[in-house]
Amino acid sequence: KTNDLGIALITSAAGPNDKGYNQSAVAGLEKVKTELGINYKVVETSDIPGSLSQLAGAGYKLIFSLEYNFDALINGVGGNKPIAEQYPDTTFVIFNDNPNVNEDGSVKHKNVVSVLFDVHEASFIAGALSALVNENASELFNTSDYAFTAGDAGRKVGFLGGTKSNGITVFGYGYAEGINYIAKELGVKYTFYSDYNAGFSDSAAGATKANTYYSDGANIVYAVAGAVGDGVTAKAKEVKKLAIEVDANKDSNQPGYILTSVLKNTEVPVFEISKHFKEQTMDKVNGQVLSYNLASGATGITDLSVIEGKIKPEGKAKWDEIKTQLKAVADKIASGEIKVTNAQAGESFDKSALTNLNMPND
Amino acid sequence: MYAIEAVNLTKKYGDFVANEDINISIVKGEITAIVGENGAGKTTLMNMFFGLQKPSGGELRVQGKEVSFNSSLDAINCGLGMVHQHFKLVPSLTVFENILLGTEIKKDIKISGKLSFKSPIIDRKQEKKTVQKLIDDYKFELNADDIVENISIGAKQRVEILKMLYRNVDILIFDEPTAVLTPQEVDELLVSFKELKKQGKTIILITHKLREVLEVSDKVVVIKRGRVVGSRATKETSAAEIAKMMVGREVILNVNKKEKDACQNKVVYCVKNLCTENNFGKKVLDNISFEIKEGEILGVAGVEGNGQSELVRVLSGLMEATGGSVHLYNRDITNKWPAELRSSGIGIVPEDRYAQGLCKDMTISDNLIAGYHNNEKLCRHGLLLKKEIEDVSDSLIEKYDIRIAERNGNVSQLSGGNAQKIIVAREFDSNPRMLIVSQPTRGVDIGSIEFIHNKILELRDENKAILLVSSELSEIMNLSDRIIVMYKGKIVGEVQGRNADSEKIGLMMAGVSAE
Amino acid sequence: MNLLSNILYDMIYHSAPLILAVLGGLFAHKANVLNIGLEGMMLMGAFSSTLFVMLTGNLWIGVLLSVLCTLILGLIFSFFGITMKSNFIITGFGINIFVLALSSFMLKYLQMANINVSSIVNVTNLKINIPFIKDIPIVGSLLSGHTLITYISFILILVVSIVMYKTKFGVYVRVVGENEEAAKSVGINSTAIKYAAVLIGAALCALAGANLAVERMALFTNNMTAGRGFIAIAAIYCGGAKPVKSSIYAVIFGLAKSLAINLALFAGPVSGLFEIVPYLMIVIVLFAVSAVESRRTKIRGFKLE
Amino acid sequence: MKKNNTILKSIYNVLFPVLSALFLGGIVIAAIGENPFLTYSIMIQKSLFSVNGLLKTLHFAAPLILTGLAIAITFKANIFNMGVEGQAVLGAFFAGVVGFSVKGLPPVLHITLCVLTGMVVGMLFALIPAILKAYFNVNEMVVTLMLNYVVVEIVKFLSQGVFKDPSSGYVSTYPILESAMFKKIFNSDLTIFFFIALVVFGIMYIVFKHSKLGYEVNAIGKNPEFSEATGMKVSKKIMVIMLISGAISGLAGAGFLMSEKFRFTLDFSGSPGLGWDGMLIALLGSHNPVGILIAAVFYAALKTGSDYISVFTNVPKDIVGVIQGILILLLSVKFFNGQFDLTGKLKNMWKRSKSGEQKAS
Ligand SMILES: Nc1ncnc2c1ncn2[C@@H]1O[C@H](COP(=O)(O)OP(=O)(O)OP(=O)(O)O)[C@@H](O)[C@H]1O
Ligand SMILES: Nc1ncnc2c1ncn2[C@@H]1O[C@H](COP(=O)(O)OP(=O)(O)OP(=O)(O)O)[C@@H](O)[C@H]1O
Ligand SMILES: [Mg+2]
Ligand SMILES: [Mg+2]
Repeated sequence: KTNDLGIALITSAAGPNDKGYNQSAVAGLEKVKTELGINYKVVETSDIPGSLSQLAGAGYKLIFSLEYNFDALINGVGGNKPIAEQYPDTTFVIFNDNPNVNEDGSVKHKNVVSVLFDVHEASFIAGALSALVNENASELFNTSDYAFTAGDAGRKVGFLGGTKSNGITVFGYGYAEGINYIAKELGVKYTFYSDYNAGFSDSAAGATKANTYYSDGANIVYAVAGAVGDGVTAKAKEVKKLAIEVDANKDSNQPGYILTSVLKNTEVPVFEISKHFKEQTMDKVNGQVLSYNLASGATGITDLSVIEGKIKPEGKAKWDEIKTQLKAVADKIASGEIKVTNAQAGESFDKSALTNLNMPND
Repeated sequence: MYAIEAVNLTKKYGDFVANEDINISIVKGEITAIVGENGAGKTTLMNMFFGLQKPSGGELRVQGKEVSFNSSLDAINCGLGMVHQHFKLVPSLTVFENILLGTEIKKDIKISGKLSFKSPIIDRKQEKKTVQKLIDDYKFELNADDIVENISIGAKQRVEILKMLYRNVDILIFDEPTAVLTPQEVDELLVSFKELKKQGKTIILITHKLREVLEVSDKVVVIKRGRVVGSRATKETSAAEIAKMMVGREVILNVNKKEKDACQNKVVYCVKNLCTENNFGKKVLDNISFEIKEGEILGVAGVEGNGQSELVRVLSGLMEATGGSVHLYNRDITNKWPAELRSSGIGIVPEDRYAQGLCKDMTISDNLIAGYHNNEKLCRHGLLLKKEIEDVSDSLIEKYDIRIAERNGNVSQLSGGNAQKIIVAREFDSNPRMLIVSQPTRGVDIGSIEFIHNKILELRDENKAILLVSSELSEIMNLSDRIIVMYKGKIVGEVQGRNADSEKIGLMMAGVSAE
Repeated sequence: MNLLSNILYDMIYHSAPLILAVLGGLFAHKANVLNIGLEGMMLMGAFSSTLFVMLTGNLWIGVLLSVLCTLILGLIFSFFGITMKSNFIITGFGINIFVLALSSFMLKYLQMANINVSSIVNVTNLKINIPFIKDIPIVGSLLSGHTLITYISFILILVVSIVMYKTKFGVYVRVVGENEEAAKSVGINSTAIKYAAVLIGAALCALAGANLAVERMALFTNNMTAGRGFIAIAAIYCGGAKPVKSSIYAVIFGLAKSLAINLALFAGPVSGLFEIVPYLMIVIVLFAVSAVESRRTKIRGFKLE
Repeated sequence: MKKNNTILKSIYNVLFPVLSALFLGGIVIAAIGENPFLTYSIMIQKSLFSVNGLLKTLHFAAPLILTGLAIAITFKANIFNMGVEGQAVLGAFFAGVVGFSVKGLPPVLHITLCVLTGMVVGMLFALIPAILKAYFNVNEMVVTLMLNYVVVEIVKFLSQGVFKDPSSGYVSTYPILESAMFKKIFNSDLTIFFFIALVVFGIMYIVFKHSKLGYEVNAIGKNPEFSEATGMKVSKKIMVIMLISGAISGLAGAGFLMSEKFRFTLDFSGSPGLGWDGMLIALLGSHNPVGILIAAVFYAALKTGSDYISVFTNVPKDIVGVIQGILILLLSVKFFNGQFDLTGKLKNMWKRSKSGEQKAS
């Protein structure tokens, strides 16, 4: 049953205005409020376990927690019972990880829901797109708008990650595999530069890092590093090359210089789970792992409408061809014909399998 | 009309009254000497004259007008200048920059012919020339170019004096300007005073040296415990009378030393071929060798800046020797750190009271136990014994007649003489085998000088070995059994204290060899 | 060749804001006012410059307003630290925490994740390419293609040296720092001098922030100064607050940072450890310098700094 | 009588800034359309006037007391050790490593081992600036500031590499074992760690107030030249002081990990970090152990309170940062004694206006 309190959401450190991951979750709750009439409460805190028990203790029956911090919730710490066990009537929804399983694979807490996004697949598509665009850049874009490095010297891409965690490498590995896939098809070799120490705040340093890639010939740099990404896209505009953003659709931040954004749309699961909450069908999701794949719309790449504005008329045909190719790739992923490494699910990544990709920094 | 007139001027620090109902009239064009024991309140009074302290009561008139100074700038604008007892110099600047501080000379920028204007850039060449001329005019031993950090204390004092003379003020206040000058320099300064007086300037002179008072002043004012206790025309008084007014009893102005022959005694302290260099690689100690026997005072005479300071620094472990050796009763203590020197029985009264001897911001009792706080009497299992420390410091305060306003107050509240007595009490009472005493009575009043001198002699009579370094030649001659003279880092001569001839020592100090 | 050019270019890039903060901070340092708030002041410069560029639509008006804003911050610091005689370190920290909170609060209030003014400011056009020089290899990337404030920062090294050592104001700043009593006794208004010293620092920190944010990236992101203020403080200390020497330390840091970033490309999996290089470099250089100095002096022990 | 007066003054000195900061913050809160009174009452009530809140406050105060003390002992000796943050983080990291890698120990032993590891590692870190300062006269402030960054990068490298928990989606080491955890008391947040912090506080109180070392620290801080001249062996004391500081900070980090975080993550120390908070606390407590204790509890209350604010009101958390900034600015001034004497000034004004009246009449 619902009460006046409604639903609570604990944001990650980036805060509710991050134009991405958190903000779209909040947007989901806003939608819940207007469409389903349930109140919500957004909490920003540095003490996740404390706030979880605060909120549950205050009577919230559905709590989303966007930060990685599960020990107290799932396993209990310092001899205390797990928070999930202390508040059995409250459902806790956690993201990006599934710690809610015992060694034998059984579910630990019935009142915990894990939400996973198949961003590795979305990244794969972004990788395929990158390689295709890079190969056909001169055909697609006006040379006056961009300063792409042509030929073999330009068969390079960069990846900037905030930290080296599974939550970040999952993007990088998927992206690498996507590039390799196209490179192999075309019989060319690519170099993949990566740096997983960009942090999440020093956008100036991120910009110079990206610049080392761009000036070494890379035409596209993909940043999965919070605010550092803004530095990268600013640099892309400056050097007239391309960048890829992440989480929300940020394509219009530097229109024409952001090729696409890899989406991790928290709005979708937030709304869906809240709907179950409203309809009192929580037992359908309780204890479950909800995986959102390309088809769900919760992950994928943007509709490319912003970059499309830069395609010159003569290149339209090629552009459509590329989009068709991407669609085919997506279908193959869906059908299981293409298997993308999911680092977040603990799958290990084998770079030697990528025959057409050189990864010097991994 | 008087130059300065104080009417019932009072200064209180909390409950403590430093100046009480002071009434003084400084006659224009005269030299007025103000004397009094350490802590009598002379400096406090001058600070009020000069706008550095605000009176708690009473009135101050300058040139007949009542004034209320908010800062020394107001005082400067009224034609006052002051030479401070504790230097107000900037170590990293040169001599000329210090002298011209606040009145810098700026470069003219000439744009063809007559058109010229002041640039914001300082004209250092011009400044240097100006100051060098000033130095030459007053015949001071000083180099306009030197960095103040590197010059001797005496030279610093000269800079302070020039700083004021340059400003061309009408009323000049000197707070103990001669404490660190050599006898010759003192004479020069006194001549300048007379010269300035001729030019119509008014001078207030604070000093502990009665010779100077008698020589230059027109009038003497005696202050005791914050009150004016006497005022005389100089012509009508004598050193003995002034001393008596100051201290409240007869003072023996010349120490009375029993002659003793230490020749046969055991050697306590032996320095051989000691050498060291300063930061610029210059040799400041050059093959220094001497011995001190039990019951002997060895005096080191010399003009400031000829290596005495470095000698004491090296011997007290605060500077490294580059060569030579030091032995205490045959034990090698060369280049040992102060802690080891102390534990081997060497007591040290350092030259710079507030840098090495005392910690201004600690309490009196904390200062009285410093370096001896390890004693098992005062410290057990790493914990200090409060009660015992209080007892020890109370007894030292009593025994050495240290005058304090507040028992738990900080040393910074003490007058210089009493601060010095804290060091003396601490070092003398620790029963050392050997004592290094540097400038023990600089800026100390005559009563305390007498006291400290007697204590030094007492220790000698207890068979201690004592190294006495002082720029005050009379002090050296009065106390020492044997005197060595330093010049440019070397020992240039040695004389017996008994038949010491000040003329001869003076010549050696000036670098003219004895032979 | 290309790599070397990049390293040199990035060295200048990373040095410039540090040099500005160093030059600004050393006035206060010389005046004996330890200003830990450089970081906050820089952040204020970065934040307010982008904010005002967004609001006014003009780059230089925005920068000017941001200097004003940061001066207000400097006034707050001075008022507390100098007039009210507070503990400088706490005040400085207060400034840092306050600006960080204020900027993120404002962003939240404006419902923005960052401030992006790239539609107003075209950073490519702000780069000044010097004719002829730009075509010389190596030297070209060292001297040409930087932004106005970057050039200003290097020119200011000279200007600050002159102000510090050749003018009355500079002398007074040093005097006030070394011996305030001496300054007062000759009638120098030490409070005014200290205020001025702090305010110069604030103004230059504002420029540093603007350089970092608007001029280079047309962008403000939360906490984007990322500790540069503290690096500047370290450089000031290392160089004994001498304009040229301290700036050299800033450049050393810039070089190390540039090396770390540019060489990480070839570092393979340990590239993460390259981030240590700039910090270690400062420690090692300082150690070498201090060790040589301490060997030279025969005086033992420590003095109150 | 006099003593009473000074105590009263120091209470005013704290009360005045707190009230002013709350007042200014209240204006901002009201300006964004929230109720400042409600906000504050929640903040205070939840962090100090409820059992659970109070225990939580004390729990978070524990590491702050320690870092505060660690800073104070060095600052008091005039050694600007900014490395407490790094010492705490490094201590925590290796305590964590021992906490998950050493298996099969009984809790008491395991906890002791972890705590000792943290302390030793903290000391080892502090040893670098200590040696550089004591024997080469290298500025310790620069070295510690820089080494903090180095520590951040090193623990990042290690926790992304050898010690990484591969099952975790973010950068983290493995969680420590049950046997290495400080147990929560009565299901509250409090653990034994708080009492360990209190014991350290007691020891440091004695060190500061009654010990030979405390005396020497004081002397060195006020005049190192004098201290050397009177035989206090300043270099050695610098080493000792830094090592103590390192040990206490290492303990702070280890304890925080073992009582609150239970695994090392990159945001372990929070923002601005245990060490930096400790520095403010040491300064606010005027390097005085009792002052530090009070400041730490107060600061922890502020932090806990701010977490409750966002749970129970719509005031954004950043407001608390703004209030904190203002508060720290105001707290840096001693309004009622010390050099800026507000009461004295007011009294003088009062006197002057009165005497003016008298003259007029
Ligand atoms: N700020 C202060 N607080 C408390 N007591 C003070 C303060 N300043 C000076 N005193 C005390 O006032 C007294 C007078 O000091 P003053 O400096 O005037 O002495 P003095 O006559 O100059 O002595 P000396 O001959 O040693 O120079 C001293 O006992 C000193 O301790
Ligand atoms: N504001 C103050 N607070 C505390 N003590 C003070 C203050 N001003 C002066 N004193 C102290 O009063 C004493 C007298 O000051 P002064 O400068 O005259 O030294 P002094 O007694 O003349 O020293 P000496 O005679 O040995 O040269 C000094 O010990 C000084 O430290
Ligand atoms: Mg005096
Ligand atoms: Mg005197």
